[in-house]
Amino acid sequence: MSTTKTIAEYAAEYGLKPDEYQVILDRLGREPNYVELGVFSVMWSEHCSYKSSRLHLRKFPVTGDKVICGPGENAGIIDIGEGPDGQKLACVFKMESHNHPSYIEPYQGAATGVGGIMRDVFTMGARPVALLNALRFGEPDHPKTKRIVEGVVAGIGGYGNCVGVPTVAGETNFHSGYNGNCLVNAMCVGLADADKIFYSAAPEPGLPVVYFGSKTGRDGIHGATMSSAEFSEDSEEKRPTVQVGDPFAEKLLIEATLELMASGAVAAIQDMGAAGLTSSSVEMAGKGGLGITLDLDKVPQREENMSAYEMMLSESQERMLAILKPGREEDGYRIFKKWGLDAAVIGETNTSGHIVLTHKGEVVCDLPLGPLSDDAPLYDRPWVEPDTQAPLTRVPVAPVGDALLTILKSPDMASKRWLWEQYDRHVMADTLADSATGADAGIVRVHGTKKALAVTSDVTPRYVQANPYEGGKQAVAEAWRNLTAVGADPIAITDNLNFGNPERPKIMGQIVRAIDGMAEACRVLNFPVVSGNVSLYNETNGVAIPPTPTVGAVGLIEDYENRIGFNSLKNGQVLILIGDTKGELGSSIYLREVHGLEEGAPPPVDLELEKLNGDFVRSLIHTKTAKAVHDLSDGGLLTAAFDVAAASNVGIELKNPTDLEDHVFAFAEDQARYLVAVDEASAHLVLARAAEAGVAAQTVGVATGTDLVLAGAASLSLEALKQAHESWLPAYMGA
Amino acid sequence: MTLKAKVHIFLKNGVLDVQGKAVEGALGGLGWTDVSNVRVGKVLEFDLKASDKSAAETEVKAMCEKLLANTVIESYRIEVA
Amino acid sequence: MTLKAKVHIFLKNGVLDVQGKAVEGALGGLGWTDVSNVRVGKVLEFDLKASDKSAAETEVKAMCEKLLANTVIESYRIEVA
Amino acid sequence: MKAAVLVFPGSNCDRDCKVAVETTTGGHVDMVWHQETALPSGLDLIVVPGGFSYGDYLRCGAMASQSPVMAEVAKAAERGVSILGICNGFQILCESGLLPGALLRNAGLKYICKPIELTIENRNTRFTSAYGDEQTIWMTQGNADGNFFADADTLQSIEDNGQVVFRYVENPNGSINNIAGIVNKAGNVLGMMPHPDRAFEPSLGSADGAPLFHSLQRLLQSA
Ligand SMILES: Nc1ncnc2c1ncn2[C@@H]1O[C@H](COP(=O)(O)OP(=O)(O)O)[C@@H](O)[C@H]1O
Ligand SMILES: [Mg+2]
Repeated sequence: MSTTKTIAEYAAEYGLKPDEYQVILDRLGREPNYVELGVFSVMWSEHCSYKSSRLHLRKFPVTGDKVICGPGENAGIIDIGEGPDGQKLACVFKMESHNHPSYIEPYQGAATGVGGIMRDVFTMGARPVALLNALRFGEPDHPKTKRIVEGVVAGIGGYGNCVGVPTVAGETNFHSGYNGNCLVNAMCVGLADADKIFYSAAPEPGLPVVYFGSKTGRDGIHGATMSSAEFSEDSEEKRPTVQVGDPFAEKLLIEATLELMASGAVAAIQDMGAAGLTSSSVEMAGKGGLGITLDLDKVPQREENMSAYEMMLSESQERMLAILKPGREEDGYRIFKKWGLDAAVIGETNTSGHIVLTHKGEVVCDLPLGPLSDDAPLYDRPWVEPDTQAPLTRVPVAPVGDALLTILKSPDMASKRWLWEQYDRHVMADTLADSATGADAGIVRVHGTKKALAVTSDVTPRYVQANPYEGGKQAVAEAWRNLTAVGADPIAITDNLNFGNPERPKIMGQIVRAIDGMAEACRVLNFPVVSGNVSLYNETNGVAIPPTPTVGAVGLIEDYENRIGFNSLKNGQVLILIGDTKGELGSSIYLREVHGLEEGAPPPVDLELEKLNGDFVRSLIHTKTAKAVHDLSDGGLLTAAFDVAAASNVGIELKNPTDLEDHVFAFAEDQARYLVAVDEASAHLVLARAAEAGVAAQTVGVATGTDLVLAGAASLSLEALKQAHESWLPAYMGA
Repeated sequence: MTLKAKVHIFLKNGVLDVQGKAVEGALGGLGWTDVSNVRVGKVLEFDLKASDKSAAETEVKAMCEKLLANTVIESYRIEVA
Repeated sequence: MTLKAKVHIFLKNGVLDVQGKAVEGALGGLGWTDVSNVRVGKVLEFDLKASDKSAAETEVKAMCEKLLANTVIESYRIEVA
Repeated sequence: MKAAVLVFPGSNCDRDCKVAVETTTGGHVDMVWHQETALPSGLDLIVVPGGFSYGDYLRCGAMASQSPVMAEVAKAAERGVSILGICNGFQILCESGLLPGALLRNAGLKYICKPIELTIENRNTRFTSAYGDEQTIWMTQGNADGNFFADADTLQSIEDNGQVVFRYVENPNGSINNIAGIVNKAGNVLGMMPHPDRAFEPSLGSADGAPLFHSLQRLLQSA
């Protein structure tokens, strides 16, 4: 005989704390049944309720003259001006993590991550036009790392390529801190007409609720599946909880959803993401201040004998829930049939304020919607100031040329060609800059216009680790800088806050301080947060990941002929370094890769200076004075000079005009800096204009020959450097 | 001795078989509507040297666990002859 | 009656089986150097309704010729039970 | 020019092809759903676009080759209408027997997206007549199954008939004889793995695909 647990025991097993469970008992005035408990447990999970972070997320600036829709909906929306026919255009974007699933099953975990974030975007009426991914893997020597890299990259490509959305940018790090928890943060950017945006709130009672997409299976139901209404643990084979992605179904779903929206039949719509049918139905009815009934017998099912609990908690992929306008069911069925999708009217909106589920003729759940959202737990978790690194007291010396070689072939800095060549970067025929281009951001045209979107994702986890507040600022500032460096006006960001266990005060301290820093940077740079995602508990055996608040950012280029990259340097052009170099080497790539030291305060970020320098560089781009632009980040000036030289196929001779020692000048990671190429004839003018604007600027080199030279310190052939830079990842992956 | 091994690899029950679903749809579209429960798997055939059949089976099982199958979502069946 | 069909599809001899080669290389890299002639194929299993076994076989053969196999590069083997 | 672009479930370069044809030729392009049993009349060109028709779940192009519209395409090919299959379109044309050979998994077993250099092997086809005397051209490709294969006899006849139109300068995928694109015997059906539909104006990194469409336009003017 099986052992039967009490509901209270199940509550604990599914992650509800005793006091959370008590709130449920108080609100209901009775014990919930198993299905109801399941609904509470997912709605009040960290993932759905943001209970540990909500309080702090409020610090982000979320409004601005370009913001159409900030956090709270499926994705954020910004105004990008008018299209050719005078229609108002909007850009819809969001970033989301699929860290844990990617560690368990890298291919499917990453693939379904891409699928999930696309649904958040097209559910609002936008056609996805670009994908990005920010990846963090364990150290290369860790036995699991290679398999995870292989699977994650194949999964991202396998999904995005098939759906037909270009993957245009991303970032990839390796660090032992991610050995037990890889991070897969996927971002999707879409385009919509600003007056044809769709939201999830149910507008009125008496409307049909339509399920469409793939059938529901037992995918992703947490833990030991509660396979029967009795909740007995029988000896049934433990089902895999891995969700499998079907990118072909997603492609059909995109087309069907956009066609359904265009037909005018949709009153409200919501994708089924994490917690599937539960969160989608609860949110649609709850946000609309209405009630909803669902007849679970009508749900298209892939497997036999699915229980109500399983249907409500299934995380089967590629599914949508729509509320149609009165009498528009036939439009729906015509479109679903055309695209070969399963569909059924499974319920109706009403004024009850309850969610009522029936299954096999019985009411299996009857919950007031209010408590599900209003009474969701909100924690002001105790936190302490996180550890920070003291300023450096020593900087070991190394020969500059050797150090550069070491840096260029280090896992973090080596070319990621091996991975991004597995991504279709050109489908849709609007990609103007991608991972291969030699530009600081991906650039895609707004189809049929002269406008283009610039997109980037950035964070420097080692800085955040060394000082969460400065590191948080830096992540936002670097994203802003990358958009600036391609000539875009930065508009807004999405974010993905990846941290360890928030119940540990030091980790909570990292979260709080990183958010403080990010919020400050967003305020000063007028760079609001319009969407985001939080991933906590990235921790194995008490070892937390380095704090990794990934920033995904979008900027606008009004006329894409004015875009710029760093692949356009020409022989004879002069290189001007914008921004001041004090010689910041704390927590630098130079220290870590050349000397094995992970120490020192990260470079401070002066946000006013960021703005000043960035605006100046953008003006040089707009006046076509700048001929190539690259921001300075990991590895400092010499690494940036390599990037420019390699992408442009011309050598660079640098000189050190400062008092700093050569290795410091070469590798310092001071912020707010750019390397700008100009014609020789305009160099003095640019310096004069910089002086006028109060921007630090100095001539540091010239494009010439086939070598990368720092006068008196290093001279290396570009070919040899490229070889070092290109060879590490393919060699590691055994390709 | 040299033996012939054959390994069948299928997705575990309950794991969505997107290929099977697609093939079933395509066959249906071509008029074969009487076809159901299509599952698509992989099959590997190879020769291997081993002292005897049971030693070979042990080896092949190890290969499956380590490389050939993704045991998170796939199950496998071995034949050695 | 409902019958169970199984179709094995392999690349023809003379068509380079890159997957087989890759698996062989990977197995070798893990120390299984005694493995040779690795071939990777597909296997489809499904139920179908037919009046009898031979009618079923005829149907499955037609499915293979029309859709399941590309006879320019692949050969197939049918089992019906 | 009057052109049609086919749309299968899972096609994802259908719009790209439409825009490429319109931009380069000023022609009119209709999108034709795979279930159609008739094509628009008076077509000069049918484009079978890239993508992942039916997810490419069984074999690339296999299921699409069986759709109703392909029977019409076969008839049009018979009548001499120009037919261009790009990437998945090439696979579909091979699967449907309108072109010889087959496309196997890339030798490296990976999807490869990168710009690729091609030689034009036959400048006398209706798809290549507008190319000048450039030695090689560049366009991007993106596929996992672009490894062209034909048995020895077929290959011999393809070569002998001048049916090889494009060859890779550096073979990315194991393709036999470095073949990147071929025409049928009659010369009116072209299949190619690289994407002229992503290389038709300089901002896309290459405009080397444009002359292909110009060639087809020239054919109409000369007719
Ligand atoms: N996971 C990835 N997916 C796509 N592109 C990537 C990925 N990782 C790195 N890249 C690309 O490689 C290039 C170099 O990356 P990175 O060194 O992080 O750039 P930066 O320091 O300028 O932000 C960029 O074009 C980036 O978009
Ligand atoms: Mg950059």
